Amino acid sequence: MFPQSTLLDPLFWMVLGAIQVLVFTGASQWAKEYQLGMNWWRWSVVGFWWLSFILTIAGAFTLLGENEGNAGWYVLGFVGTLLVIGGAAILKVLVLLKPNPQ
Amino acid sequence: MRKKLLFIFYIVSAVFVCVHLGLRVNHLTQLEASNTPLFVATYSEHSTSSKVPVNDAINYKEWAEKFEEQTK
Amino acid sequence: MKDDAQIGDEATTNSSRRNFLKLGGLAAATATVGAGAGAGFVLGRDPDANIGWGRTEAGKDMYFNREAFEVDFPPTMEVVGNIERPEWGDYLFNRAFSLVKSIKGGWEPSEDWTQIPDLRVREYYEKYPKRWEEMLLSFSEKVKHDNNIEKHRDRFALAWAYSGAYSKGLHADFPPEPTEHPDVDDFKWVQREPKEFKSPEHASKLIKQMAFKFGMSLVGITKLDSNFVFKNMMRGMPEWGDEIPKHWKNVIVFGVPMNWDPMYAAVGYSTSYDAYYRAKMASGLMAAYLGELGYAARPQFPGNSYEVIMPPLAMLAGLGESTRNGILMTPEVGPNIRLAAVITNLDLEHDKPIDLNMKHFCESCKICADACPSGSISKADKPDDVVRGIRKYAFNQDGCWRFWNQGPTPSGLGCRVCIAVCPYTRKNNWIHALVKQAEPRDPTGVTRNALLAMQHNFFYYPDAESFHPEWSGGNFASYHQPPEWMRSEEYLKVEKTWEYDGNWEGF
Amino acid sequence: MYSKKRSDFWKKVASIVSVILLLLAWYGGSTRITDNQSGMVDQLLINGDLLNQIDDRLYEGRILNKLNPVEYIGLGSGIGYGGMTEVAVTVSSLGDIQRIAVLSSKDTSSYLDKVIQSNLMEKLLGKNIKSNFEIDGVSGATVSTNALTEAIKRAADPVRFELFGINRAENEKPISHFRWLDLLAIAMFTMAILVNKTRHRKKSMFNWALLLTSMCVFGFYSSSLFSSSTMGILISGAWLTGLGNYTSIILLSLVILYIIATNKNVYCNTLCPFGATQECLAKLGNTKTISLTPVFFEWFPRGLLLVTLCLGLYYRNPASFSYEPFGIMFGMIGSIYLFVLTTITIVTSLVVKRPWCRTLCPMNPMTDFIRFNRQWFKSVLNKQRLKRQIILTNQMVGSEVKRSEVSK
Repeated sequence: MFPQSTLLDPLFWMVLGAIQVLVFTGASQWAKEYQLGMNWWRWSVVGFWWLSFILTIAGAFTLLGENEGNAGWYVLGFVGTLLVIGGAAILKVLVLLKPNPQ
Repeated sequence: MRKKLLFIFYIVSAVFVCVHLGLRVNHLTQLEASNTPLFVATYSEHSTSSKVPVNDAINYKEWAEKFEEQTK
Repeated sequence: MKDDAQIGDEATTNSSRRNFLKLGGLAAATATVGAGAGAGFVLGRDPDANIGWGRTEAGKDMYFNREAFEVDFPPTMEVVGNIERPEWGDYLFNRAFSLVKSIKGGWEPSEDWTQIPDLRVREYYEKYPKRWEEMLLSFSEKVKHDNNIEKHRDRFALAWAYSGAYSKGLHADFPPEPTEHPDVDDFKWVQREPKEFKSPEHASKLIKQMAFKFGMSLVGITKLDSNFVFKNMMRGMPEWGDEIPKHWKNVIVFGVPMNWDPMYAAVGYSTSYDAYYRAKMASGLMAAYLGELGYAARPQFPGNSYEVIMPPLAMLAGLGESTRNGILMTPEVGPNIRLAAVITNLDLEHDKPIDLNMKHFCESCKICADACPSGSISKADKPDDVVRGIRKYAFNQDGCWRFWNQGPTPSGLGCRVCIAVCPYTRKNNWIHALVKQAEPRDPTGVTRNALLAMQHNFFYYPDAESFHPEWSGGNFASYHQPPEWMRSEEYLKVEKTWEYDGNWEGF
Repeated sequence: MYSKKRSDFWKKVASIVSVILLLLAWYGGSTRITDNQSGMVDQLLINGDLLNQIDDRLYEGRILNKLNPVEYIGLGSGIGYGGMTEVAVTVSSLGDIQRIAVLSSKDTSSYLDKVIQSNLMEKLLGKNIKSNFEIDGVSGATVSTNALTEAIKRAADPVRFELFGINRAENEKPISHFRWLDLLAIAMFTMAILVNKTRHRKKSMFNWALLLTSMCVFGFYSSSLFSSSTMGILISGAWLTGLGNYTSIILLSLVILYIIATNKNVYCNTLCPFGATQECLAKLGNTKTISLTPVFFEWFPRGLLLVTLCLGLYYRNPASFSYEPFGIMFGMIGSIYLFVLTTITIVTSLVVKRPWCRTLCPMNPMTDFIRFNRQWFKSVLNKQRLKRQIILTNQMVGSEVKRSEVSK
């Protein structure tokens, strides 16, 4: 976020990395509440989706930063929507594959 | 909560539709006012300006001087 | 046994912990999305992404690892006949200056190219008769340009100042133009015995580092291929046959990109002189460096001081490949590269050419051909011309030159639109670096087709006519709008009476 | 009872007013249409200075001191998606095409841009019109490409006849535009009727099958589903002079006839490709059906459809006023605003069931309009029949009384 500054830039990336831990612990808390029975491959699917979602947003705004107005919005709209649909599909699968409580 | 969501969706999509229609109207009015064809493709041997202008109007010596001085 | 109170507050701490995690997780997620958008935007705007001018002395600009793509022969240099060396008349500036001399001698140009006094120029137009009409047009267009250019000074004042500064720098006398026979002139900076290198590999490794220290972004070394040395053309020698000096063994080719923002705002706001100046200086410094070590050095530098054709040598040195608009395209900076070189007798280890699949990209892309204001770039699906035994895309030199004389630059020289609109001309931020690494490694061509589909549908390209200046049917359009430091209305007391036509910034 | 009566009254007023508005727009349009084509033709001269008209589709360009004309300009028109596309071709005296200009087009502008970007016309420049030239089309915008190529051929005919005396035109019969897709549309429609009628156990499964096939065929494959612009074309009568793509018009007229006949709208739940997309997305997220009750939300789409149809009539260009996300969804055709609209609709349809159908889709206003008028018309009919019966009974009673008096 602060590419020109030698101090703030590393700090920013460290903080961003740190809050990912909070994101995933929060997510596991939500998952526990809905008893989704999360195992390793479910977490990796969710993690992969989350990474591509953030990358898409970052990519679209990078294009905007480069003064490619049209390209930025179209990428955000096009890839963004596909990812949102993908996310909904993953959620549906997770809910369907819920282990039924004994 | 979903009702609110649908409400917001309604307003936002209505705005975009109206903006789209508004732009279409002024595009068509401009088109009509300008009374020029929608699109023209002109043949040119291999350069976009098709006519080769008559050259006698040029004072070549002056052109040569200016060219040499600019590229020296 | 815990009593109820303990269980009670344990439950409350548990539930509050759970709530904190749940809400904290949500907040962190939204913060990440915001941070991603912000970081992405800022990286797009980050000047550090502007590769060029030896940003880091370790030559980090040359970030593309070429080992995986080395081949023995450049794929875009397909030999179809016996290769002929280029003639004196094949070089556009030679023709232009010869015509100037004839006109000053009282010759009146006419539609009939057989009347051209200089035989060497006549031979060229015998091969390409249609192009003489373009050269004729360049005379009249230049006059129309000179009559109209001053009216737009308010708009382009800062751009012309920037270009003028580097143009004056370029005309400085370093490295000096050769004045004597190459056997003498190439050794003018040699004072002592040549110092022996441990091995050619050591020499090449050192020379490349020095090129980066002299400010170059890309450097490659190859054997001097005589096929690309001009015949009858040797600076400092009025008469020259087609022999090649014996000490011309190896050639060190290096280059630097033009400043990105003006280049993207071609034609009016762009200039080649900034990169020309830096490349010329580097060739002088390298020649002096080799001279100090006792080796011959013949600098080849921009403007108009060459004995060789640069792009093929750069391709042999593995810097990049040939493209549809006929200039070198590199993975780091695309066609936004200005080359210079030093020919030397020093034994050096040669680099190998590379194959980055650029051939297939150019075949299906055609964006430069559609955008070319003078329609000089071929729109064929495959290379459709054979020039001196090598298959390449047909390119109308004289049509391009004609638009140089129309273009809204003060000296009326240079266009650069094909460089600005090329999808490979991208700065070094993470999204383009990712794409440039992925595309050559994908044999199926799926990434290429996806990229091209996005390129054609999502990006805005002004049409070819609108790049023209107002006096020849355009509106000074440009691929990107000019950078802030070139907008005269931001700094000078001028009244803004023009509109920018180019990619909008998205907000 | 009281509000029902009052709202009926307002509805009657509204439907009459909208019909009047449409007629006014149509009338307004016809007065405004000056044949501005001739104004444009003189801009198309290249070498000639003097333009004089030989007949309504052929002009010639002359230079003062030259005996025979220097160049000819031919006008031609082709049948596009929304109606006529007019083209002018400037041909040199040797028969080489010097310039092609699209004078006017009734296709959606994005379709036209796609054809222009494919520089289909640049390939034609310089060709000689003596031999009938073949033009390879452009993927994605087939209807508009055929319109353009047809128009260029038609424009070249008079000039070819003038120069070489060859008349090559075999004029296009509208029927030849009939394609297998139109037959499929009729077949699918009848199946939709059947599926709606049966009480079969597996009815919803059949319904889903129909929805998915329609989404693939009429949506992604051919993007030939109808929209407000098709309604505009239908009422403007532009299809009388022939249309490039009949499928959407056929589908629309079948739907309207069925509503008139049985007061049931079969299209939305069984055939609409965009509806199908929203249904699939609804399956992904657990959605609930919600509808907005306030009056505004019911009347806004009606106003919107009315305005669009009026604009279509007034500018004689219904195809350029479609505001649905169908173009973007199934063909990436449309402005960036429609692109944003489509993205929002898709994302919302994960949470709310069929958001577009619940809000702005022009199908609802159209169906309500037809149903209301059908109802009104029927009630008027019944009233008359009742009156007639009353008169009959009175007469009978009257004659009874007379007969009884006579007999007394």
